[in-house]
Amino acid sequence: MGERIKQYRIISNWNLADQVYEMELEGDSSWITHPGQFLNVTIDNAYLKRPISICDWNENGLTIIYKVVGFGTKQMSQKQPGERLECLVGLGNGFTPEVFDEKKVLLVGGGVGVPPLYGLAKTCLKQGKQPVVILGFTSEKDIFYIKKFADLGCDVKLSTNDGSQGVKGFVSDVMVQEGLTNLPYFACGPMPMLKAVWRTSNAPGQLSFEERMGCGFGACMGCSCETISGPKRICKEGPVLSSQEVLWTKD
Amino acid sequence: MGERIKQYRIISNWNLADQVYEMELEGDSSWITHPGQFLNVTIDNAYLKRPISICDWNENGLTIIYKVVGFGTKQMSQKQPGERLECLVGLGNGFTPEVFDEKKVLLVGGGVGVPPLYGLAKTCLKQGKQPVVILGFTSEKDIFYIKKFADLGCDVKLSTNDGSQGVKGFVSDVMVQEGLTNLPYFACGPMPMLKAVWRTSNAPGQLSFEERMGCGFGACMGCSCETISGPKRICKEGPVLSSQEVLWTKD
Amino acid sequence: MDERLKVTLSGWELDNPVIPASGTFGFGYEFADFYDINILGSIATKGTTREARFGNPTPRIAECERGMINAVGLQNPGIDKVISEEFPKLKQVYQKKVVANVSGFSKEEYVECAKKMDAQDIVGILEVNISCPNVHGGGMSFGVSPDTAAEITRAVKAVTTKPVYIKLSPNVTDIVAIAKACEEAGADGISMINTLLGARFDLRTGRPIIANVMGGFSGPAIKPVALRMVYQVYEAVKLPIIGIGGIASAEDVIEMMYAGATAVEIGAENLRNPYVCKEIIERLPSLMDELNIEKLSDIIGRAHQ
Amino acid sequence: MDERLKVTLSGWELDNPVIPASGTFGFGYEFADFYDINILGSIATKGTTREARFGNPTPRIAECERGMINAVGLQNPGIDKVISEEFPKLKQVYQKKVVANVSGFSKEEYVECAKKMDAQDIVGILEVNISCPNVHGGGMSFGVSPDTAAEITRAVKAVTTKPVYIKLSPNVTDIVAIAKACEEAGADGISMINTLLGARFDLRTGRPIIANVMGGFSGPAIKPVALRMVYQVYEAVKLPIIGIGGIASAEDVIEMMYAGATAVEIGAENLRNPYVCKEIIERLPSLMDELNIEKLSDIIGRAHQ
Ligand SMILES: Cc1cc2nc3c(=O)[nH]c(=O)nc-3n(C[C@H](O)[C@H](O)[C@H](O)COP(=O)(O)OP(=O)(O)OC[C@H]3O[C@@H](n4cnc5c(N)ncnc54)[C@H](O)[C@@H]3O)c2cc1C
Ligand SMILES: Cc1cc2nc3c(=O)[nH]c(=O)nc-3n(C[C@H](O)[C@H](O)[C@H](O)COP(=O)(O)OP(=O)(O)OC[C@H]3O[C@@H](n4cnc5c(N)ncnc54)[C@H](O)[C@@H]3O)c2cc1C
Ligand SMILES: Cc1cc2nc3c(=O)[nH]c(=O)nc-3n(C[C@H](O)[C@H](O)[C@H](O)COP(=O)(O)O)c2cc1C
Ligand SMILES: Cc1cc2nc3c(=O)[nH]c(=O)nc-3n(C[C@H](O)[C@H](O)[C@H](O)COP(=O)(O)O)c2cc1C
Ligand code: FES
Ligand code: FES
Repeated sequence: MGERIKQYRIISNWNLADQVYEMELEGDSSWITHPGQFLNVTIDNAYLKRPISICDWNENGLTIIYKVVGFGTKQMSQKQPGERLECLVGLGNGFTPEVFDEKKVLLVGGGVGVPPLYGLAKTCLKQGKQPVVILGFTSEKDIFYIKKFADLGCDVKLSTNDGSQGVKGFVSDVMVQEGLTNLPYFACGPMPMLKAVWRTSNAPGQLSFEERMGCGFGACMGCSCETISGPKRICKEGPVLSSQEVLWTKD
Repeated sequence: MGERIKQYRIISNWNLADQVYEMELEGDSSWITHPGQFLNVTIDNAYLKRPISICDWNENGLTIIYKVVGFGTKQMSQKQPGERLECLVGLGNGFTPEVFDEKKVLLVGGGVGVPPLYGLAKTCLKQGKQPVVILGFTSEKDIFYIKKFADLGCDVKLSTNDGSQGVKGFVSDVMVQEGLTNLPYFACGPMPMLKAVWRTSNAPGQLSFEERMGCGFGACMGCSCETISGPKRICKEGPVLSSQEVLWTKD
Repeated sequence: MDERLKVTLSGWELDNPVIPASGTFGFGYEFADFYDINILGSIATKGTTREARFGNPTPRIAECERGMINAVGLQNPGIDKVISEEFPKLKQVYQKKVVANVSGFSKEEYVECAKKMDAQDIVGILEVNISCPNVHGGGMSFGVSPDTAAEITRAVKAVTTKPVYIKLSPNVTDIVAIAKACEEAGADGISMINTLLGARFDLRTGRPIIANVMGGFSGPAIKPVALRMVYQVYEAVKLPIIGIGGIASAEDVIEMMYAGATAVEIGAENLRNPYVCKEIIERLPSLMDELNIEKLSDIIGRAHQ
Repeated sequence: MDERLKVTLSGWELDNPVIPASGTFGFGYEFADFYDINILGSIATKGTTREARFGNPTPRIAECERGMINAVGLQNPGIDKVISEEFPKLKQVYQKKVVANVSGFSKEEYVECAKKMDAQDIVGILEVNISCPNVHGGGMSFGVSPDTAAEITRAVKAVTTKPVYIKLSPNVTDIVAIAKACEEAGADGISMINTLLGARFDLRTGRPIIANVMGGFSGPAIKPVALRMVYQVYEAVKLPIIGIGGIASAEDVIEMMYAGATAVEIGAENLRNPYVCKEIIERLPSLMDELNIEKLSDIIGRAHQ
């Protein structure tokens, strides 16, 4: 077994929201240098591993949050505490809140883009920053982790697409309503959300991307995207890219 | 789960001789009508099942004996008591000692061809026959079940290729030495042994064949052999064929 | 029986699209030991030739990762016995029509087999295997060139009024050209794919596992190739396609129909799990609910929309 | 280093036959994070073209049973940057020669790439990919006809003194004819196989998973096809073969060498387990003991004996 393939012991694995699970893992976390990094989970009888972001970590282990969308995440949801989870670790660049001088920063997460923002919020607080957090979900049943962010001392705002809780609409609507369009931001969520946040904000920010991956560590070029400074691999030069690098247009 | 795919509980699984294991299974045995029938064992992460003969059975379950020769039998050898074994059952025709009027019959087994002869010996005894049993092994370390046959009350003779125990040579040498060439016989073992027995005997007999199998139940024609009465599927019209059907020549 | 599973092949309405593939279901009646085979959409019967054939020497089977190689070599009792013995046995346990698979080593052999099958009520579709890679029929098979494929199609069409489905070999550079040639020659449908040519070697001896060295490789491992070819052929021809290759679950049936298949055949998986066709038919309705599929016939070729 | 593992490709002695395959190991240095890459037999570098290429739109990856589809489409920084940036980075962590994989969309592009590679000391073998099925280069690839395969071979041979290995596509009717044409045109060796063309469709949407619909299918699932083709080509040509396709274990290396390979490349499996080449190299000696293999070079083509 290669040294970057690690065995974790599952401490807990429970249903947090509709189809969403939180799994606490005991094992090596010394490789984690930045929030927003990820690991790649081995799935029995599947050929490729499954990338999942680090939500939180301490010296004993780490926490991930995942949504059941197919074969691999289903298998993860069926694991019991005490069982092991094999992961390839040390993946991705992660968020770098330290590059911004501003004290007040905006964290925007949608659906299963929310988890990495939790570790990020903690890091921001450690750096003396004041995170404003906007969380967007499809509906009431999908919501998780609002209280966790509030307990950290973050200012938390909520939107749901159907208005079943919080503001009805999108996270970008909240940004406008609450006048948060000039804060340096960090965003993770589905592509349309990232684009909306990027369009809505007047400030620079960092965006965490997703792509179907072959390897997760930079070998296959499966996950590339084009940026202002040339092609980048989401798994290696990303998943976090600067808002100044994307090739989108503002309208 | 289809009804001919059965789950057995492993009662014991222990090393009987070099690379040879005996596994006791608890579960349905009502399908067994003749000694020499077989089942087809599901192997995790292997595409095809593995055919193994019934060695012995009673109303609570059955016993199999297998040699570790590759991926599937290795996996079987690593199973612990209490674990389950999935098998497709009801396979093969089996031996029919009742077709012979003679009281004295010869049972000849070589290596992992020995197991089905144990169930056959019991059946013969129930039918009031007197089985003479010749068991052939490569060497001392490969020997198993001699005492089991003796305990049934069979007359047991032994040969090893290297002479480390019993007669040095082949089972057919024993047949000649002991003057057993005129008894109706039942043979199971590697192809050269079956041929030698067939050539050596002047009596009719029944031979149990092996072939690489696709299905084990007659669907794929993977296991066919040519006989005097046309092609036969080893898994369906066999594995036991009458000595009068084979297309060999006596010299 | 669930109305939502019905599909139609050349005017013949099947209760569902699930058909065991030729060579993996014998003449059907062996499977009556396992379940009531009348639940099947149809049955593709064992490849039938003019004369009886024993096929290739054994070993004829090798295992692969998520698949297997077979080199059975068209073992069958010959068309006359198929008609006089096998079909009657099948009729005792099965009331529907079959997809009758025929093969040959010359145009004349195909024609003769087709003629005889034409007279059989039990035959719903004549499936013409121009691709079997197992048989040393003197060089390449009819299925590797558009010209010979078209020639066989025309010859068979001339002697039968049954719908003629040409079963294509995947071991070709340009399957679309072959499918098109069959369409132009009058084929009523395409069955695809037959097995890929493969080999395995024994770790201990170094020798080929299959006596004939090579054989037909099939099972879930080949599904991506089958899906690709069905997709390509659906784009290029207007004929209905029976999708074959690696299907092992209800999900696989749906995926193959997205690619362009109207019905499917299931091969190797029957050998590993004799209940697989039954399990798939039973699972389809609930899977359709999960995927918001109203009728199976709605999804044929959805990948092309 | 175990002397028993040594093999020789066109006069170049490799410490062992294990070479990561082009496109699955970048330019090598990424893997120095995982282990000392100097233990490898060699490294086949990422397919290089004359100009920089981004490749195909994403998604470019789909999972299959025991394999995957990629439609990366030859993303690379172009030959000049490969020489000025990638090779120097690699040299910092790797002291051996590489198998430099080049590709092109015209004869001229192949020739230019070959000329530039010819001047590089680090290049031990020039591997010419005439088969990449991912790229829409205006119709079929050079690799599907003996004539164009020979044409590229001759053109490349004319401008380099490095051993030239032609990398063949498996998506052809007659791979032997193509290998023979390359041999006659002066190739020094054959690398085979490249990926099979495959597709997958999304169960929920019915749409192709790969943006380009089709891509290159590889991994353990394709091994029986690769073994068969290596076996066939070994019978027909006298050139050394680098065997590629589905290799994932020391057992697979041995099996591929039995079929006729002198060395092997390992592709998709590096992506799923970045340590696989190291694990195989470490496992080979004890496996050879178990199988009574004295020297690996003894078993090349054993299946043909
Ligand atoms: C860097 C990164 C970090 C991620 N972090 C998280 C996380 O913290 N929590 C979480 O729930 N999910 C996360 N994802 C998405 C997660 O990887 C996929 O949901 C998962 O791989 C699906 O596996 P499956 O076997 O359940 O689904 P499959 O059966 O493989 O596919 C089902 C559906 O999932 C989607 N999918 C499949 N593979 C990927 C992939 N590699 N990337 C994105 N979508 C995919 C497709 O839409 C597909 O239709 C992350 C993805 C990336 C690239
Ligand atoms: C009707 C029948 C009854 C059998 N009964 C017994 C029994 O009671 N005890 C026992 O130990 N073995 C028995 N065998 C043989 C047993 O099926 C094989 O040893 C087993 O399938 C090997 O599986 P593996 O995964 O361990 O080996 P693999 O890794 O698949 O192959 C290793 C070697 O095993 C041999 N082998 C593989 N498959 C078969 C097969 N289907 N038939 C024969 N040899 C094969 C080959 O020589 C091969 O090289 C029987 C076979 C048949 C056909
Ligand atoms: C054991 C076996 C025998 C086969 N015999 C035939 C045959 O006689 N005629 C034919 O057209 N195809 C034959 N095939 C091919 C199958 O019908 C099918 O096209 C192929 O196996 C691909 O499907 P699969 O991946 O589901 O197995 C055979 C396949 C197997 C496995
Ligand atoms: C992600 C990926 C990228 C590839 N890129 C190239 C390439 O640039 N040039 C090339 O000749 N082959 C390329 N290949 C093909 C591999 O080198 C190899 O021939 C093929 O994948 C079969 O081997 P495998 O089954 O071990 O993967 C690529 C394969 C993969 C999986
Ligand atoms: S997933 Fe392989 S390079 Fe990013
Ligand atoms: S193994 Fe399939 S018919 Fe005997």
